[in-house]
Amino acid sequence: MTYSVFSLLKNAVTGHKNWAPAWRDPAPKPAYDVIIVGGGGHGLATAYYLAKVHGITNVAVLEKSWLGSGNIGRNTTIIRSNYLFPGNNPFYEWSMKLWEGLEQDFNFNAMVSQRGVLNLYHSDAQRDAYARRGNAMHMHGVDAELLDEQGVRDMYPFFNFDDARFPIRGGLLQRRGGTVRHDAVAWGYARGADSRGVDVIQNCEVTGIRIEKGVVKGVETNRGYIACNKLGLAAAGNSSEVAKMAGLKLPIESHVLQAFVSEAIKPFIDGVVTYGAGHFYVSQSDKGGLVFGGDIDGYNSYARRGNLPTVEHVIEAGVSMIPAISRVRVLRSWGGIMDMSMDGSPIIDKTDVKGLYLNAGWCYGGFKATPASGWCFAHTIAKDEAHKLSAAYRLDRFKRGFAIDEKGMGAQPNLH
Amino acid sequence: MTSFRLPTGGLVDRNTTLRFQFDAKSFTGHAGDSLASALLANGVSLMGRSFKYHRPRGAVTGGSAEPNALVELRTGARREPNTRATMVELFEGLEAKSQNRWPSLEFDVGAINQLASPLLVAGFYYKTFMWPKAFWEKIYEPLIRRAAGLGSAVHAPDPDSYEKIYGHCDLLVIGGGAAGLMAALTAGRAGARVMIADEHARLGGALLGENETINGKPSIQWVQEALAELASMKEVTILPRTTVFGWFDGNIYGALERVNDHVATPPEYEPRQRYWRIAAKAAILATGAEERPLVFGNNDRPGVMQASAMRGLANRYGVAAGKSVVVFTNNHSGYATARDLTAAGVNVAALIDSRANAPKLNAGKVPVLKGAVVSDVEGSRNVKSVRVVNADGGVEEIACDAVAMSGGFSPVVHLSCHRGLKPVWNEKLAAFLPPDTGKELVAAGAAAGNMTLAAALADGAEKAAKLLTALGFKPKTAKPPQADGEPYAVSPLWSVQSQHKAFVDFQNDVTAKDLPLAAREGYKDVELAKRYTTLGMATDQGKLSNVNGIALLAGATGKSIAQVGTTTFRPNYTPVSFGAFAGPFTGHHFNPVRKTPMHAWAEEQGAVFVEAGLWYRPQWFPRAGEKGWLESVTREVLAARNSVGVCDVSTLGKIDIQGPDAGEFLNRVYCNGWSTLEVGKARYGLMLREDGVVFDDGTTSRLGPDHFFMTTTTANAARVLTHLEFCHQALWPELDVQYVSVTEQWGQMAIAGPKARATLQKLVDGITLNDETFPYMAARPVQIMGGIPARLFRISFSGEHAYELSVPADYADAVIRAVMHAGAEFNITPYGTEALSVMRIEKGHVAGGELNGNTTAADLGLGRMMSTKKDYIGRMMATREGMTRADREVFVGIRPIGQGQKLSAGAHILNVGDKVSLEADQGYITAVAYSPMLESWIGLALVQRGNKRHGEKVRVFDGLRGQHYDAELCDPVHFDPENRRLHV
Amino acid sequence: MRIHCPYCGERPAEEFTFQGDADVRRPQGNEPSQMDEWFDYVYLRENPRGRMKEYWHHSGGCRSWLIVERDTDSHEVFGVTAARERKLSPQRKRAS
Amino acid sequence: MSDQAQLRRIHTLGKHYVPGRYGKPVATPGIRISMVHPVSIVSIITRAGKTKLLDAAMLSKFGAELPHPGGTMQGRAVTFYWCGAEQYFAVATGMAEGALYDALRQAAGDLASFSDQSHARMMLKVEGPAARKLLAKGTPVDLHPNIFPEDGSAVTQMAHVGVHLAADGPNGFVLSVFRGFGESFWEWLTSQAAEFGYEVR
Repeated sequence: MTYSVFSLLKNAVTGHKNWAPAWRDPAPKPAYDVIIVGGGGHGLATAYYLAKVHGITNVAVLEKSWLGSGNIGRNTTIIRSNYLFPGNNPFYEWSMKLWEGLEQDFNFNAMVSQRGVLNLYHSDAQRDAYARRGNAMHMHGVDAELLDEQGVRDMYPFFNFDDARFPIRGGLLQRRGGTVRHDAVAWGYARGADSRGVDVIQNCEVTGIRIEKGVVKGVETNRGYIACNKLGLAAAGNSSEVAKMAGLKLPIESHVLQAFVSEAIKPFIDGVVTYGAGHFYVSQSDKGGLVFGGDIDGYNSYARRGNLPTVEHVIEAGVSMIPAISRVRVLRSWGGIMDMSMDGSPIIDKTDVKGLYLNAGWCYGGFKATPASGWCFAHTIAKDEAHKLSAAYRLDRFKRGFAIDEKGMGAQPNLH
Repeated sequence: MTSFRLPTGGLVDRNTTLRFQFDAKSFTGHAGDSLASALLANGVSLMGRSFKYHRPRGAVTGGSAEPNALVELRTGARREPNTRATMVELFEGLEAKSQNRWPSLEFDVGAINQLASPLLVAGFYYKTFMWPKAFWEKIYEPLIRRAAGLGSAVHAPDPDSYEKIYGHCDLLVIGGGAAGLMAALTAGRAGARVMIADEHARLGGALLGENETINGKPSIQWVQEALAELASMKEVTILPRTTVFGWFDGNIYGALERVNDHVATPPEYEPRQRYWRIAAKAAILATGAEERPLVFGNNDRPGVMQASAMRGLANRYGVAAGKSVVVFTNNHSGYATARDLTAAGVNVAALIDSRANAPKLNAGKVPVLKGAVVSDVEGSRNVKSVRVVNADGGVEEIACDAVAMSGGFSPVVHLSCHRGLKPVWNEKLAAFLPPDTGKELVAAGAAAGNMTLAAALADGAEKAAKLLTALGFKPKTAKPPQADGEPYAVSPLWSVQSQHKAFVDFQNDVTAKDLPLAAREGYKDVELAKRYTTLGMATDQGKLSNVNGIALLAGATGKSIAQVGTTTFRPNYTPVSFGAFAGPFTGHHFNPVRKTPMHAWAEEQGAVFVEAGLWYRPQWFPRAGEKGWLESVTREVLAARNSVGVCDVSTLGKIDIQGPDAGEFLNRVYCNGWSTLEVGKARYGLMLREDGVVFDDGTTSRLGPDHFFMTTTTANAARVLTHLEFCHQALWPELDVQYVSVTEQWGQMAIAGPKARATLQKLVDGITLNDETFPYMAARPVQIMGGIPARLFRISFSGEHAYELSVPADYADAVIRAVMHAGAEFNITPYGTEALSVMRIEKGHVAGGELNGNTTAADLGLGRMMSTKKDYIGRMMATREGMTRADREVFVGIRPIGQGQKLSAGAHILNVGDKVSLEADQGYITAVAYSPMLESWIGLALVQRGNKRHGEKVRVFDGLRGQHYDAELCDPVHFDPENRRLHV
Repeated sequence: MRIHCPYCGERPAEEFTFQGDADVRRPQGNEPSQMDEWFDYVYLRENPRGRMKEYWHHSGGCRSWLIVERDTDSHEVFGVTAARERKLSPQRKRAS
Repeated sequence: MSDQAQLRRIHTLGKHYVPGRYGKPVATPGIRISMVHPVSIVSIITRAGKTKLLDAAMLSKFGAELPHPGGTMQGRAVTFYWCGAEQYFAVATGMAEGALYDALRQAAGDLASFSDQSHARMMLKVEGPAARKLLAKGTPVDLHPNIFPEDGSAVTQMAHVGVHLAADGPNGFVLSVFRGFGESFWEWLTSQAAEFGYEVR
């Protein structure tokens, strides 16, 4: 049943009793062509594109908890493609293109809102760095504008221009950037995959990976053994623990990133803004809550919750950027588990084990990459070769010395 | 509903009159009133509009769980949206406005949403607004955003100040009710350091609203005696108006003290709010229990309140919620409301007890209907009557103007679940109890399921005594105070067959039908149902709605409540202002300011300052008549190049390194060698990260056989010291080396130019400066100005004949003035970071722009510095294929082609004729400057195989700033390539 | 989160800076044949969900580097020793 | 050092340091703040294996051994504050430029590494009934009299600035920060002292 104002009206008449479930709740079959581990955004998108683009539908997505319970269900919903390096920029721009057509593609209103992403800068050095990034975007046909202080003041006159410790000198603006209702992305992809025959199986935790003579055979789960020809790992927040089941040690440390929402208020700030002199970024959801965050806590964690020093650090930056939010109240804080990689860029690649594919290392930038990650991981699995757009995201890039280090912070995950 | 002030009773001070305004209408109330009680005292029950359907709403609670009565408190820059009228202490001149309505609270256009409510069920927006695509940003979303949100925040800076403070105690007691006071008394009497916090202005908790007796006296009197005893104990800190909002690792609690929210404006010198971070050895969770609403038709009308809130209105505020009340309860506590209201002279038309087998309980002369339910309230802006379905199915209408409902009590478990544990369902109490949180945090009283006063008092004392004993105290276990009061029993009633909409989450308008709809569409897990219906996602975070919602979801999915479980409890228990978390560290105080010892002198010279990390550094020194910074900077460069210039370089990191293994230590952290450096000489050093990329650079001088003086870049000073500490303590603890920051012991100034030596000669005692006595890279202690101990380094970043004079910081101000005096005859000119940058670009020295965290030593043309004779940080990883490949972007000079053509940093380089694309990218410009010496713009860049392409013409792409131009790659040393000026 | 610094006593986490896994040993020698060993040291991490040894720096206090044994799921801290006091354990085996 | 005689050492606060009564006008100020300047400060870091010899040298030369971690030792005209693993501050007033540094090197030149820090830090005394509550607005160190000893010496942070903090009498503390942060730290400290009423001496 397609979703539209007409199906909504038709069902309103009958008290909404006849809506079909958005996805089935199937028991696992004994075997599949492809098994995806992880029913988050990337796993579900991969299954969706395997079915839609590659016609591979004998697929199962195994989620250990409820679908979308990972980072897709707990992020600050920002989408953008303002990346610097050739290994990143085209990939994230393709993701933006997919976002722009996604709702019509999987017939689910994920509220893709392109209200602009503005990165503030506070020094000549930062201006030059954003100029370098903006020019790289232009060279790939991606929209970018370099605003001076007046340009920022015109957009957000209530920012702190007069009493700032690090005065706002301008910003890099990507108008096509914005936000998306994160849960709806998981639900849209799940519904789209399920409607094409993919089994989305919740409460099914992978406990072991069976490999014989270097070839993947299947997975042990809490609901029995399931065989497969190809196995795609997309378990962000648990990548190392799952990869260990296949004897893989990854260039990743898992960290907690806290995010916050304020009480819902009338329209206060229109687009997404990131602070350049401290760790803070903010946007206002369609329900009116200021959704904001800043930096990871900095220590390894799987606890999906953080501590007060980071809360203070983020909010000191927030109030210094926007003095007017001082009296607004912080309603709720939460935490997600970030796979921080050794260069701040992800991994979409084959592995030494035949038929085993890895999608991991998204740091805190995984949400915006969801469509392109699904597209490229589906291609990698279907064709057993890297997609052109994700060719740089090789697992062995660190050993060969081809890090994609946008921040230039080196081999320490919590600095990216 | 016509609520009114009772002639007598309540804890308000009836001799005081406080004037206040609500939606520009004036009223009066008493000291001790909340805004909500004062409004109700004046017959105002309509206080807000719900989020989606804009239904008329009144106060439903008496405390911080309030979902409906939210107002914009105060005006102008102090306006606070979404403030709970039930928690606002009335003060003279208070102004409040209702929210989320247009044009007014009484006539809100938004209410038409109720007509469309059949369409606007849970999750409707996921199924529509998708066509036509462009409409989303242009029409649909702007409409949704304008309708969303409740109160509106002001766009002006906050005039009030906020404070942060650390607290330490043996026992933190969270909640000042019966159990909390007993816990604090037990601990205080045992001599422990106690902090007791309560969110209300007066401690006493539920006792403030109840009519109970302790030791034969009214409970309020017992509360006063307990508080007096606690106040007399030196080691006890009482924190009223303070919410413990979060429990964090290390048994650390976040608490917000509303120091001055109960007055119009904070008194001078005092903060509005104080944010506590309390480190407690142990804590008692004495947060009581929250009364659950019942789910029946129109249960959201103004006048329908929690039964405990309605009796609290009478007992605490002397206000009657209505003239004729119906009590609807599924547990014993409803009877107390019937008794208290009757005693206050309010007519209680009936008590509806849904339990057919309910025991005989004292309802006074109020008629009790057992096994009956209220199916619907009739009336829109207020209650007119209730439709009652009796045990035998018969229906009757009972006129009334207020309904007191009680669906049982949910212990306030929140804090105990902030660190990953889940609450435990208790079938008998029909409630979730706190999980076992060990010795750090122990629930007591109603929060632990002890629902009677006597049990709460005993439990508070006992739980505190157990914790104190574990901490080594010897608490006396006195007999707990004696209290009567009814036992407690409940039998769950999760929803009632109704004709009208029955609400589960009042603020987000989630109705009883939305849960089965979510389950039907596959959103079966409690977290999926919450997100799909927005149950519990409003400003009250499900305090009233979550358990009812979970029970309805259980019914819809055929699971037990325990199986459905709860969603995640998260800080903050109640919302906390941004300002409190930020404290004083906002605006200009966001970060500390670091000034050099010559800052005052630079100000006198008219310097324009720029941020350099936490430091401020002079950027240039404009003079009257100069038309912009370029003119000032050009003058400064020419003065230094042609005569002499002085520049404050105190912000460089300076690290004293001593000990027998100091030399070996340098060898292991720098990629170049140090054993051959003689005493009295300096050497340029390059430091790598372990991944082989360049980390930092600077000169290090040898002042003695085992005494080195290292300088680092300003930006990396702290990171380099931390790196040295790691390398020594974690990698090579066997080395006998000591190092400490001396950055701030020395004020340091560069004196550069042909007249530098002549200038310095006037100040230096006992040496005739020349190439023998002070050759290039000399570094030695000297004495200046008749006695000041200093250090002189002949090092040059500008490429000029230059020195860096370093003096103990307290003398720096006097010394730079002496230097200026000595150089006056040579027209000595102060120069700032911009001129320094021009000169270093002219000389092709690398700096921050080139040390971008991805460049190797070879990329920067410094490959030959990498020793092959010793191990050092980064050596191995620097040999990887990708780090040494031929097509890496390397350091090169660049000059524009064409007269007057400028260069722009951040522009990219393309081969002439190549189509613009990322694949064709050859590199980028890292730094640019106008060179007065070459009378042209010059720049430095990182370009593929740049060192082999000197003289090649390239295309510069700066699309971001709408410019494309031709340029030529060249030797990065633009000026005086033979360095003749260094040695003149 | 509170860490008991061996020198300063108990201090809250904001006085410390986390670096990473402390159960790694810098290889001796720079032979090309040792690239795998170096790659394991610089880039690969166990990243356990549970107890691990971590490098923390008491940057807001006595500036000592500490080895903190902590659980990455519960954040419970089990023990703290000064890095300089560590008897360097024998070379850890690379993952099989 | 004749010329230097008229060249007084200028402390980092310069004209910002103005004695007087400030903040809430209460009868007796809750806080008294004074500047310790000029002052001689030398950092001492023991060399490997030289702890005992260094203690002996310090005892003989200055009448006090070096303190245990978190402690302070009073010597003849010099105070030793613990400030890190095998690391101390030697502090004295009334000594000529570089004199304390020279005396220490002369007494124990190869037993420890010494660095003159006399100009590197701004040192303040903070006393009064509200001193502990004021400092609790900055440091997480528990300064309760039963916890922070009479000879307590701690390295901590306050208002994003590194601080060395030591007990100084029953209700007093001596603090020092990097001089560059002097003015900024002073602004924070005095703003937080305002509600108690404070006197600058």
